[in-house]
Amino acid sequence: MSEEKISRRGMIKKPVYINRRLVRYYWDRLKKNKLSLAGLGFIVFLALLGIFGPFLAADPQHVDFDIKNLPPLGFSTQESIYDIKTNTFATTVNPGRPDHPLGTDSKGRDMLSMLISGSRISLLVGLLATGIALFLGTFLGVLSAYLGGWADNLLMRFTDVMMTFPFFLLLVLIVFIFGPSLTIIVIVIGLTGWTGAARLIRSEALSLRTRDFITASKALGASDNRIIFNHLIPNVASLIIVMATLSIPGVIMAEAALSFIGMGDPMSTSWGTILNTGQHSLDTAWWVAVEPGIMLFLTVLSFNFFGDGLRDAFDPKASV
Amino acid sequence: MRNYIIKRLIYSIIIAWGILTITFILLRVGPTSPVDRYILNIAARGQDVESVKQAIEARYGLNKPITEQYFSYMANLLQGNWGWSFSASMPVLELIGSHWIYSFQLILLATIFAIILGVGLGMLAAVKQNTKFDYAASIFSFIGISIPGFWLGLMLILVFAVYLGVFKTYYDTNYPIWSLENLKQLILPVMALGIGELAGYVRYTRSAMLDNLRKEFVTTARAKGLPERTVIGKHVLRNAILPLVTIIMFDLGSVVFGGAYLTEIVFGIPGLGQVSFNAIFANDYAVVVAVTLIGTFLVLFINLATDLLYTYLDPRIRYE
Amino acid sequence: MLTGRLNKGLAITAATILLIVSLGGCAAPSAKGNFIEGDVTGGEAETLNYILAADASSFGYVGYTLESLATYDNKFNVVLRCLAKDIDVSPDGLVYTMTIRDDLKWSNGSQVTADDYVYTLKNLMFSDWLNYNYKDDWKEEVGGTKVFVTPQVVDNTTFTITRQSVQPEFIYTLYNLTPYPKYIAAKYEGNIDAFTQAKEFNDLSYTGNLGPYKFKEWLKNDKFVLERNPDYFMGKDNGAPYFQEYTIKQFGTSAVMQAALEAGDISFCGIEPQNVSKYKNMPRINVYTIPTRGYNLISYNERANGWEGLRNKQVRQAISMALDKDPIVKKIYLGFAEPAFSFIPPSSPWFNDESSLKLGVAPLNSKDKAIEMLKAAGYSYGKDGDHDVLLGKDGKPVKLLLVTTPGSDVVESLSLLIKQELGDIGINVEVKWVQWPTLLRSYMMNKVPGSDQEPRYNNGPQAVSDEAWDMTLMGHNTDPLAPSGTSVFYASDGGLNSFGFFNAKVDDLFRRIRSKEGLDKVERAKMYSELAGIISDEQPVDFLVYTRSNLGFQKNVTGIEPGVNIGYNSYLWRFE
Amino acid sequence: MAAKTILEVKDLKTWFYTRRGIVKAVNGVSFTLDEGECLCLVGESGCGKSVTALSILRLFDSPPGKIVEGKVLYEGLDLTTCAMPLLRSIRGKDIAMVFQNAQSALNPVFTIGDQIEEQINTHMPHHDRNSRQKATALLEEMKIPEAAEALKMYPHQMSGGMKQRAMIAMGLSCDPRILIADEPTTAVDVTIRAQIIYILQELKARRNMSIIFITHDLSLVREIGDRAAVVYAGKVVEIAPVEHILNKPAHPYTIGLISCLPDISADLKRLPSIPGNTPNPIDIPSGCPFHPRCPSVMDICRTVEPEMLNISGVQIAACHLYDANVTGKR
Repeated sequence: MSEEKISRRGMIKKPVYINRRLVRYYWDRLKKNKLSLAGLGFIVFLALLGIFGPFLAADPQHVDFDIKNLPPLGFSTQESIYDIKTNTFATTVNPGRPDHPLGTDSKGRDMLSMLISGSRISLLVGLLATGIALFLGTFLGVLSAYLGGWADNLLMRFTDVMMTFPFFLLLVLIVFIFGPSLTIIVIVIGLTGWTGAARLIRSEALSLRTRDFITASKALGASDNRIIFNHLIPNVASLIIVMATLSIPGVIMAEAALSFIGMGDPMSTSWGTILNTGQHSLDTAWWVAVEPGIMLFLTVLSFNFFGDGLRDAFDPKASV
Repeated sequence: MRNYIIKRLIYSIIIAWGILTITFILLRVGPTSPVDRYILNIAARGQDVESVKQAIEARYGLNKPITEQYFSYMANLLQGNWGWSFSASMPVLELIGSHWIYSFQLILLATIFAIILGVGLGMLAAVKQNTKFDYAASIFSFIGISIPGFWLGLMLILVFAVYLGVFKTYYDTNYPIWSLENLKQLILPVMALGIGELAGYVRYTRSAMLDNLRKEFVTTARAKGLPERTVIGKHVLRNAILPLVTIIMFDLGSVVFGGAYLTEIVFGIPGLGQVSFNAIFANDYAVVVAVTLIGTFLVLFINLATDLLYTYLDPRIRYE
Repeated sequence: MLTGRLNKGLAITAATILLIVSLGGCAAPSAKGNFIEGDVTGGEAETLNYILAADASSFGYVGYTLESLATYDNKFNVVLRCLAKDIDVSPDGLVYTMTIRDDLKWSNGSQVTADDYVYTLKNLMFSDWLNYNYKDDWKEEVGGTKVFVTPQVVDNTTFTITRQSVQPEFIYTLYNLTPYPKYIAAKYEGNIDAFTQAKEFNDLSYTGNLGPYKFKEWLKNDKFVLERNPDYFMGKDNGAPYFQEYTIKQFGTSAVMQAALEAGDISFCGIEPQNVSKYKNMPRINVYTIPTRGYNLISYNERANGWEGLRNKQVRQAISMALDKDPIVKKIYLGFAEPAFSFIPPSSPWFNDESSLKLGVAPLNSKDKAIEMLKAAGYSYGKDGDHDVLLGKDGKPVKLLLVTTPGSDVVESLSLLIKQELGDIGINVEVKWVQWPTLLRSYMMNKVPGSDQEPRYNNGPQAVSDEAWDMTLMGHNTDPLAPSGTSVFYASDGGLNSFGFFNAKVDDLFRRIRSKEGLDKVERAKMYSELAGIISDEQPVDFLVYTRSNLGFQKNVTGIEPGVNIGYNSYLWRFE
Repeated sequence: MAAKTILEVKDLKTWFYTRRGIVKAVNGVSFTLDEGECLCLVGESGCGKSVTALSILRLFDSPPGKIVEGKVLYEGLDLTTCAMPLLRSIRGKDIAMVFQNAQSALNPVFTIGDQIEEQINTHMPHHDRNSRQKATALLEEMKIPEAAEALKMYPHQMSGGMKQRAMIAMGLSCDPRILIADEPTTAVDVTIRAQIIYILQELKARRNMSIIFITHDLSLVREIGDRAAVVYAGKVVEIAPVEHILNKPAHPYTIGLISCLPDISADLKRLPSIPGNTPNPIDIPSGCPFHPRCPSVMDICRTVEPEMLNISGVQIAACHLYDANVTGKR
């Protein structure tokens, strides 16, 4: 009971995100969910890796064909080189090496460095595309709810069209036509991914619109802009944060899937592109397919854990 | 009710038309040409690339103005002529006709697998709330949601086909659709495709069941002396299923055009996903548009079916 | 299903054996089993109505049901198929006389006649409505315009083709000729849509006794299934072919395909270099290493939007010299390749090992020498940190852009290796991967700036592409019998001369090879040697390596003659 | 005349083990119910009367709820420990319940007919063919017009009063010997309430059925009850025939309740309150749980919990005021 009072008062007075008491309160709730904390921990770790990793790890683009297809530490592989003149093979045994603990790919690039570089790409794509999608979604959702009438109708019908579009097919189509670059991928995912957010924000905004404090603001002569930015947006902020956390894994997976089928940005090393090459060497270099998948899995899992905890923390009805 | 259906159908057709037009324009206005991929081959035969390109484009009517191509395509479509696939050299409908079953069986089995296991596990988890089983199911569902299906597919192939040799590494179309061998070779693809949905259903079922388990009518049902299996299996489930239906139907739409394609790629299943993506790379707009259109109608049909199913499942809902 | 089919095959075999025994005849091998060939998706054919096809696989698929006039064995000797005797060329090299067998039948039982061939040429391939993709093969330049050659029916089994100019390599085009049935094609003549969609052409139901197999089923991007043609004209005496079915199966990745070979699910597929030794050691599998017609090359952009140094032969030579071919062979192809110096592959009868300048192998693989040559060409070195870097004429470090397509491990590896090797002589290479359509449109197509030209791959010496580039990396292949087809790349008017190589001597040699002079095979060989010499000296491109391919067969498949044209006798292959 | 005792609740304790502590919702309730008698359980909301009702048939959520002590004897059978199948055969058949809010107590996705017939079919499997007739008859008995049509209706299609009557019809469908009605009139308006009370009175008379009527509304107690038990903080503090409770209440809490009643026929949503708050069931005051609010509180009340004292043979109350040992009076 008292919790709701706090949050409601907090919302009326100033935007949620700068209310320290509120942040403190949500943090306390979040802290009780251990899995969520673990998820947050991994995400922070990944972000640090993405930011500082390139200074610590070897250059992920450094090629050394002498050590290609090196297995992870503890495994060993064979390589045979054919002599066209004598029709014989010279076979060498390559055990995993401590300087490449996770092995190397078919070009002798260090898997560890590539995975670190991949974490940067994945997070970047996830954050940027989600950012675009949520910005658009929030904007259109609030607009739709606030304008009402035919404008609302039109916007929602447009949302329907976008929602019905076979998303992945559209993604492949556009990337095929405009060429695969991270920019295109981010923009396309962002421009197509806003529909869910728009709907949710709209319905939330609609329910808020009838709440007393908005009516009160209106009565006090607040302008529309003021109401939208000072009241509606802060009020849906928690919703947006939760949605962001829960949409990022989807975006990361979409980018990985796209790269996996060979439509990724060839100029950058993402987990999906590594997986793509790994798929072709499944029989000879399994680790190239296994390792990026594990990273992808752990990342998505972390975001899901964290997002879930966040949602519970923000939801006054959920018991903690 | 009838009016509602008619309204929805008209609305669906408008959405489908919109999607058709967007797809057509993307493919035909983009800079890519169906001749692109043959250029080196044409050159290797000592031909002038440009004249061959013109010959091919003239043959398929691709040299006409885009508006003319669009209107003639639309006119044909309205007469039930879905066009000719120049990349597969057969009528588009025939192409779809010979491939749809491979997607359909995969999606159908994966959906059944996900619904039965997912709803079952979710129910058990709800009934045994806060037991070890519940926690295990919850962790499992987080893992299932977070694991990229295409990567899981690769790992399943790696372990079960490459290393253990229990399954073939590829999908063999020589087995008749209705044979045990076919069912057996679908086990891995169905697992890879269904795991995400399954995990989602566990979560949604559990929470929907818990929501309804707390409702008063459950106490009423128990007070009536009904056996627990009737209370859970009939009274609670029937109410919990309402939100589930929306989610399952929505998932079905996204499975058709997301996961299924990736699964088809990984396991080499010649379904519609493969067909449409090969068509994209061949710039074969008739196929891409047709598959998109069919997919769109499918999604719209699923939406309508969801609504109608709802009126059946929830007597409180009536459409005007 | 698979076992069921095998059993059925065995049952038929048993019946055939009984029949033969009762006749007491000779011991012709019997047909059995389903031969499954593995292929990696992407190699799927486009159409069985092959006259419309632009890809290579379509001709390959149809080839199982429809023999051409002749083919070649592994040493490029002509092996007759539909021809009754070899093509007769008039002494002046202008009239070709073809005599076909008299036992060739269409599916309706009617004889395949010279008229069918002439009809195919005149009414289909030379027609305006059909727009045959390869009509240039059948044209010659007379008085500045391109005109078609003249086919003529002589009698039921004989027809001639008359040219106005001599083209010694035209005969190879003739050997590849296959006919369309006039009695069907006439129905669709003039209507391209009807012709394209004609059922008979798309299910190959007209092929009669013309091929070892008949079309059975085609599931796009999955399998192409043929069944034994008991009437095959080459099988009259020996009962060939010996497989009940022949299937071409598409796989998503070669890893999966090779695993299927290992498991015995398929009969034959290509083996990746890294797996060869493993598969060679398998008791049930034979791996044959054969030469191919393919090679990789780097082209140097000599147009105005490339680095100016690349317009200097000395610089091109220096760069090619710095690119040692040995590590390419060993590290990327694991030995299954040999250094390349010209566009003529070693398997070609026109290959001459002596004529080319062998840049990139000892002794011409010295990086120091390459640096000296660059300095001799007027370039100097400076310092960038502790690296020596080549400075351009403007005094800034040289940075070259290598543009290529992603998706192939070999191409990706090659470009990264090139970047590394050129780094050693102080040239900073930036590798840029773009998708194929982008490569074509933004880098290969060009036009004269400011003009209203349609972009083409070669719009003359003044034309440049939209985006600047310095090098591209590609895989090419040359027809070993008629290498002059590569003039599209190296002649001044070559339609794919996108890198802007203009050399009058080369143009002249290409012209002379395809003229009366070339009729004399010794002369032609000399001219090819000279051409290879000039091109290897001019280095418009750096030929990297000729590739070898490795083919894995189940050991119980016999009758194979490994070689560059390994499939030429595939109708005689059988299961032990 | 002494009617036969059909149900006896002895020192029943139902506690809920939550994260915040043990909620002692029912903390030692005892009463008896005679055949054909209507016993009212009266008390403020949260006092534990509803949980008591649920505890009789073990219908509370378990976990967290648990019967930690006491017995519920139905015809000598202890319902708190008997096997589940046996209990199930009693639920709805011998002892039926009618809930406060028919809107949420009826399953929204099944028709009224389905829900009534389901119960009949469960307990009288051989009734199959005429379960529909029986259901119709029941609705008619509840004075629902066009009963056959009403059976085909979904709860949301009915008015509040109809739903509540349908609910009662459902409770009666297997001719139970005891009907537990948990505030069946709270959610309906005055006229409907009168109807329902009338129906219950009639039923009791006609079927010789015992009723446990749970309410916070003393005016209803007068209309329907034979005896009344006043519940406070999970305990029965006074139990007596209705006229005793209303006219000469013994326990200070009962006195408080009665005095708060301005006009017994008025429709009140809530009882006018006695000063102070109802005790927190996690932290029930020591001694007499009412002592913090009691106008006549004594020292002993704060430490010693009073026992049930026989006041006038039929009137029993738990208050130290009536303990001769404590007060010296009487």
